[in-house]
Amino acid sequence: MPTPPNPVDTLFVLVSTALVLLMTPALALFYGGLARAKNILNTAMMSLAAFAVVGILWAVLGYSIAFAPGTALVGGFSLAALRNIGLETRDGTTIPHLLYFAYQGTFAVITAALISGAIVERMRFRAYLLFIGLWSLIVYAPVAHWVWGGGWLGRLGVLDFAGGTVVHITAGTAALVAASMVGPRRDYGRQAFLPHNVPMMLTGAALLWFGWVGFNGGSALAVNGVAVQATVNTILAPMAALATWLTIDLARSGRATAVGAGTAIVVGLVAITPACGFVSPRAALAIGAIAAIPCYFAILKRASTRLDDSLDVLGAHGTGGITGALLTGVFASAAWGGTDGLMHGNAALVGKQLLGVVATVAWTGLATWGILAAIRAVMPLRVGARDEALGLDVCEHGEEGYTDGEGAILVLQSADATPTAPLRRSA
Amino acid sequence: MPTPPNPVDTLFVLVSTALVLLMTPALALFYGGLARAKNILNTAMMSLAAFAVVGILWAVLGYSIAFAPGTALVGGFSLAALRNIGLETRDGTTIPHLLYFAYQGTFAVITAALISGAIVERMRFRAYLLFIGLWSLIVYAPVAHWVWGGGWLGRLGVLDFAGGTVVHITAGTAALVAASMVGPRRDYGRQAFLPHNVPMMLTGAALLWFGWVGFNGGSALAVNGVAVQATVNTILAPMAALATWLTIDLARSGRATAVGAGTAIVVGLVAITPACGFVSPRAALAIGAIAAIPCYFAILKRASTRLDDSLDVLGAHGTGGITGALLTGVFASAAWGGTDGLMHGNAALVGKQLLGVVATVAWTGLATWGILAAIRAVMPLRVGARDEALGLDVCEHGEEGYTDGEGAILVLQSADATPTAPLRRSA
Amino acid sequence: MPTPPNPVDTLFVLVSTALVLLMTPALALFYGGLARAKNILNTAMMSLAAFAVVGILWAVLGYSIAFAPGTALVGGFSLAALRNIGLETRDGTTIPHLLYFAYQGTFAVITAALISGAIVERMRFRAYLLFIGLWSLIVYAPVAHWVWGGGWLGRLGVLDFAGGTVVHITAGTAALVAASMVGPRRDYGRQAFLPHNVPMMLTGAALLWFGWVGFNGGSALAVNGVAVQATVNTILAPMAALATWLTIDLARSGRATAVGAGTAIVVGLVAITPACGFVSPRAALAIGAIAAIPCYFAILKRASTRLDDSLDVLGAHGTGGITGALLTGVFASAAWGGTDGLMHGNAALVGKQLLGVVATVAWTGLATWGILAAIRAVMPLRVGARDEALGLDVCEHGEEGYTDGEGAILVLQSADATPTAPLRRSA
Amino acid sequence: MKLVVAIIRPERLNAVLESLYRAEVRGLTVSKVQGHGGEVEQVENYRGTTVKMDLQAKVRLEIGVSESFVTPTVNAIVDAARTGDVGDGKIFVLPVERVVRIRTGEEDQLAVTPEAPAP
Amino acid sequence: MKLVVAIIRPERLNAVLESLYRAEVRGLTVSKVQGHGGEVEQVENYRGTTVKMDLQAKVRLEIGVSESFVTPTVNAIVDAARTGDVGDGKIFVLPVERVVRIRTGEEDQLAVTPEAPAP
Amino acid sequence: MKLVVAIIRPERLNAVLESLYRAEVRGLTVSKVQGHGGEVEQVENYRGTTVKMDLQAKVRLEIGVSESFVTPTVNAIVDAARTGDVGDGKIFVLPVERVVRIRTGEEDQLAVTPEAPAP
Ligand SMILES: Nc1ncnc2c1ncn2[C@@H]1O[C@H](COP(=O)(O)OP(=O)(O)O)[C@@H](O)[C@H]1O
Ligand SMILES: Nc1ncnc2c1ncn2[C@@H]1O[C@H](COP(=O)(O)OP(=O)(O)O)[C@@H](O)[C@H]1O
Ligand SMILES: Nc1ncnc2c1ncn2[C@@H]1O[C@H](COP(=O)(O)OP(=O)(O)O)[C@@H](O)[C@H]1O
Repeated sequence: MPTPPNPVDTLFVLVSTALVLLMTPALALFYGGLARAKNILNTAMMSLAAFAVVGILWAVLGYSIAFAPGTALVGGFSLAALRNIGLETRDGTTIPHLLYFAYQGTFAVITAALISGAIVERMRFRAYLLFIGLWSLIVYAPVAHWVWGGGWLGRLGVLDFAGGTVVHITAGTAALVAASMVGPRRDYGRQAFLPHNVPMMLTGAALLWFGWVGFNGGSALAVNGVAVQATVNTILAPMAALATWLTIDLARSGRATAVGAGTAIVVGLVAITPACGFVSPRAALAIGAIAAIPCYFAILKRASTRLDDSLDVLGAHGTGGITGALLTGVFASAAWGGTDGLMHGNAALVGKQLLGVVATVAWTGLATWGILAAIRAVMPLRVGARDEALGLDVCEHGEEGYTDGEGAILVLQSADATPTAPLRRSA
Repeated sequence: MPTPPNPVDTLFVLVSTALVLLMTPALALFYGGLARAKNILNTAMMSLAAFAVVGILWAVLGYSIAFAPGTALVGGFSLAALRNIGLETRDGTTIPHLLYFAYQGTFAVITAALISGAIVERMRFRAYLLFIGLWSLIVYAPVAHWVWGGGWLGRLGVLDFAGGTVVHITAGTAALVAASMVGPRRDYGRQAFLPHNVPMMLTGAALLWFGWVGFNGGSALAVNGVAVQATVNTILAPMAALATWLTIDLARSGRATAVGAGTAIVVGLVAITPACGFVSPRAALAIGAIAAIPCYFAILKRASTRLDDSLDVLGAHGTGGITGALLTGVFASAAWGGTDGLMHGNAALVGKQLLGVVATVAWTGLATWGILAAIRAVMPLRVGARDEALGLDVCEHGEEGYTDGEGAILVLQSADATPTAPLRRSA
Repeated sequence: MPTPPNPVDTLFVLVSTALVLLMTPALALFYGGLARAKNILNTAMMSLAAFAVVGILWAVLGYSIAFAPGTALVGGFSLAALRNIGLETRDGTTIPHLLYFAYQGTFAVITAALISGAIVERMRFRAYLLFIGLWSLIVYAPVAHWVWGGGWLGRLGVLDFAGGTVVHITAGTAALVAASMVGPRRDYGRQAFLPHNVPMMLTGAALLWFGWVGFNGGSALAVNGVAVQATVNTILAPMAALATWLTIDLARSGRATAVGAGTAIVVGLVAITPACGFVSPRAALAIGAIAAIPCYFAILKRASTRLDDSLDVLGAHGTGGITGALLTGVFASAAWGGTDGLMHGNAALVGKQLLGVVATVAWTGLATWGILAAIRAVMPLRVGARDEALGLDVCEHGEEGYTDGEGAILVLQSADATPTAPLRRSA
Repeated sequence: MKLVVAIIRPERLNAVLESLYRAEVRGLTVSKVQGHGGEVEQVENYRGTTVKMDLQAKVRLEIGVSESFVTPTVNAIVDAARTGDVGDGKIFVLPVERVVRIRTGEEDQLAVTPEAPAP
Repeated sequence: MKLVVAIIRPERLNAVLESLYRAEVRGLTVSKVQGHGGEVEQVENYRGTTVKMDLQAKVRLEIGVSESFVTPTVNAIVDAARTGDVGDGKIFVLPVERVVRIRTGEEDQLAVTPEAPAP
Repeated sequence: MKLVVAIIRPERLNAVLESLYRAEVRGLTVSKVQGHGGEVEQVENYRGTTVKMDLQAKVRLEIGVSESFVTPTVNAIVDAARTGDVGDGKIFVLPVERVVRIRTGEEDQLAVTPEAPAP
């Protein structure tokens, strides 16, 4: 540990860690607002529980798989269980190793939480907990290793500044597989499932944007030009995506939807994630504006299929992530910290990016299928029909999101917590 | 580019940019909570759409008008379309030019969004989009040039640390004009329009306060004594304004209102904005405490007039901004980074401040009137009476903020998105 | 003032101040979501009003009592009314004195607000304002002096990194006393009082966590290893507490509650607060995981007693704070910035920690009782039975949290604000 | 003794309450309902999901009146609630066998006799 | 066969449900309503806007009972809902021509015969 | 002239509306209610507080029909609302003395005569 950590860079990543930490609850609001009221708590808990499951597993094993020295495919065990992670500078950075570990941990948590949007309102909570735990070790950590941990994609020169591939393409692909295997909600395609609270969803989108400054900017790991560029690009791209989305909305139906606006902000953020440290601000505007188009129509189309990817994780994160990865190959520029891409004469980069996409989709798809098939072998993946009709908040969490307590009879709590005689009614 | 950017200052402004970015969605919550449930999405979208319209125009032209070298009245075109804006240090600062551009952009966005409070619940969304786009180029950018961009007010020595004049007086004045030209809501003065969700409004106020640390503190553009003083003043003034407001409430009716508390926080923030880098912490307490009084009574009075400035933009931002600008002239002190003001023997500063106020009100009033008159010539400014009764969420955005989906019949989506045959009912 | 402030440390504490500032509104959401809809504004205002009352008193006197040189029990008056607090470096730190004052002020505000959870839904608002004002001067400021201001507990070597004792044990103890003296809600124990909005409570918990990074990390007052360690521990402990809580929930009833999840996050944060700068990340996981257990059962048990500590301030902050203080004595390690504790062979530290707990509980209990007894001598502590049934929002604040305005008749406002003739009905 | 049940537009509640007040009808109970009739449906879009809203927000009034008050009550409602567009709503008059005022236990006529308006 | 419709204070719902339970009345339906009667109005302020709240939160019970149960039901409600202050509410007893239990298709008496309480 | 009042499960509303549509019943009014019957109670936990939920979410339909429509309406509801589990709900048929269409002032038969469905 010859060089002590740089205080400015350390502070930057420290603040960024707090910002990314906030993104998982922000996602709970984003997804929760889109769910129905009877499933709001289940939806929110699917995000929040990732802190407990994925967060702890990250410390125990995930971080080591992703970032310990190992093979081109997977890291070793030298960093498992917080071993060898202290306050000394991490190699290749100017910040303490412990901080790098925590910063990366917040990424692992939110990536797993992202998938939940595909299977809300019917998946059993226990099966879900098991699923994201395994998934974070078997899919997330290895792919993070491939790209950022010294693995084969990184070595090959595939560009992914802040996780377009590692985070969004994996989550989007897993969403596709999970939605297929868990199956559509009862009455999907016959009944409309409408967002119970659009302002909640917009609040989530706003907090996601705010946190994403730490996600993308912080990925520079130092306060330098790249950090500034990544941050500004993270502000510009969603503005452009929003402008495109509202324009399509107004052109198609004359009405600018708010759910569309919240979606557009996220899509712009997803698309700029792999590119933000490699492209110019003008390119960021272009990427945001362009990426909104495939996402808009992917989401539109999906609703008429049998794929009940309920909150459109595939449409927003999968499509946005892939578009962003490919556009990184188009717009990346050596002058802005990247490798020159198609626009600067190097079409090969697009090929590399495509390879990254294909490899990630393939492994994620296969492994996600395997994990869910294994879980299905030991427990049902979804709740019963009656519970689904009643709502998962009551049946899986024993609570209601919103209640005025009318008709609630207080039950005297005996020592062992078995509900006994009702004491009296409550209104 | 001889001097590279200072990393600490860069990090400070980077974080401040994220904080100010959050203020526009915070405003969406603040305003949204005060609106009626049937207009919540419209109200929120009026804030959020500023990201798309004003944000993009800022990059295209607004920044150049405000900050490129030009005349005393308006900047030139040398910085249009992101030209000449890179990662090198911006003259007169220690931070990258690109970051300065983005930081200022977040100010432009929220200023336009502030105006929407005057015309919610009846203005056509398209007319609004056009309005704020033009307004940001014709009013905001020039006034920003006058004060901060090398224009005549700044040269004259008018003090406006973080935008009391540029942001709040312009928004308040535009609100007055827009409310008059768009006209009152149907049944205004006969029917009560009550806030549909006061906790939402309070959440917005809290996030505004949080973001305002970046707005005021960040305006120092460097981590120094002024930044600290501006930040602490931004914490003290709202406390004092809150104390005054609650005292008046309790004295008048014995009941401390929550809407009043949320308003008081914003009023304290507005009033300290022009002063925070020029006055002592004690003066900040005084400014917060004093400014609450005219705002309290301006808002109280307004409701009994025919001016349907629906969410009291004039009362809070106009009155607060003017009071703050004048009190800056009173309390500013050379010992705390300003020019000495009235309290330190220099009455002339109050005169200068007054000149700044008058000039800004005059230009903003005239130009806002012109813009709206021009738009009115080509399209109606407000929705029809039936749409207004139904609520703008359904008619302008095709959505409801809160719904349980009862009675919603799913419509099969054909390729061209024209709703076709209903598939089945939904409950 | 020989050494100027360090810019990096200054920026760190500046950002931390903003983060802790946000915690009080976050608490308003956390508590507000747990209250009933008819008391949401009262509950939120009890948190927000602390800004006005405690915030101002902190500037006037509290800071001086806590941090001015004085005796082992209480500080002097040399820093009262913002005297001698400028932009020069504060002794023993590398940041401006004014910033230190403001940072500490945000702690004073939230500590008082924490108590309100014990007496919501029935305490008179005026009595509450008086109570927290006096309490912040008589309890909070002296105890802060004992631990951080040069007082006897600090000199003795009692460890409290970020306020487990000063903030959470004082608040928890005061909650116990206040709940007893104000008395239970009418029908408590016969009727169920259910949370009206669990997503609001979860949002509050998330924002508390986010802000707590500034609370705990910022308490290092400098960007160094301790700050990083404190921050990472503040992320790890709640994850572990959450994992424990969900496990107990699932084991007991098969259902993982969301209210439990929100509570677990706060409990993990409370427990790590005194320890975070003195223990290893592994110990942080252990502290979070262990502390969840006594808190879980304390909260479970409390509901079957006559103590209507309505939102379980004692169970979460008292129990969590005491457990954290004692576990600090167990896990603290010289290698991680603390004194060696029990696990490193020094059982004496547990004794010291216990002494700190006992002294704090004793003084807080006694003084809180005295303050409330004195207030009760001059005014009733709680609202009348009819007002309690109607809800405190209407009777104490003259507002409803959520309303659609049906049946609201607009009253013409005369100049002196006495409601006069109704103008017309409103729907 | 009759129970007058009226379904009206929410935006007319204001006017109807006033009109009933002028007709000296005092006690009444209001609830939020959703109605389906001949109204034009509104279309909404949420991402890819397009729905027709089949139920419109309405308000339901329930007013217990003595025989002599039935016609004035119905007229007061019709006058104030009518806009002339489809969707104005319906009024049903139901027979009532017994009315009790809970506070006093008074029955029938006495229980619904108009009282003085609130101070 | 009768339908007993009662408007009561929300804070008495608790007691009324208990009282009905003791009177062996099992099935019932509850809804949130707003009432206007002789109650004192409450004044609220939102910034410059002052309003009188003309409608108070109430709860509406709807209970189908056979003839012999009408009086016990009414009494059970009156006993538990009365506070003696203005605003306690009203009970209306309406004639019913037919009752159907959806689950079984049973009609009339059978459909509302008290059942055993839920386990 | 009759008023058909039906209490059904919220998740059957969909099907019932369709079924009524097929039976050519056009106008109706829907409201959210909570019901208590023989249903199994659900237990919930909030921190230390354990409660049994005594009231279940239900939907109430109110449909004014002419005599000849009573039986088709009741049948349409029963068919679509039945699941066979306890809690399916009840239908009450009440006599109506007068019906008024607010828009036109038309009375009785005319006011509830089925109209053409919305375009
Ligand atoms: N037969 C009916 N039974 C119950 N409610 C009805 C009936 N017909 C109409 N309504 C209610 O009246 C509202 C307006 O009725 P509609 O037939 O659309 O208008 P109009 O009476 O102007 O022709 C409906 O939304 C519904 O709430
Ligand atoms: N004639 C009526 N028709 C329908 N509901 C009524 C009628 N009169 C009173 N109510 C309901 O009963 C509630 C209490 O009635 P009110 O007359 O104020 O009290 P009291 O019966 O104690 O005199 C009202 O808020 C309203 O909901
Ligand atoms: N006597 C009644 N009066 C009013 N509503 C009733 C009555 N009995 C049942 N209900 C309503 O019907 C619902 C289902 O009734 P329940 O008796 O549980 O089912 P079932 O009819 O299948 O035996 C209840 O939740 C309640 O809303």
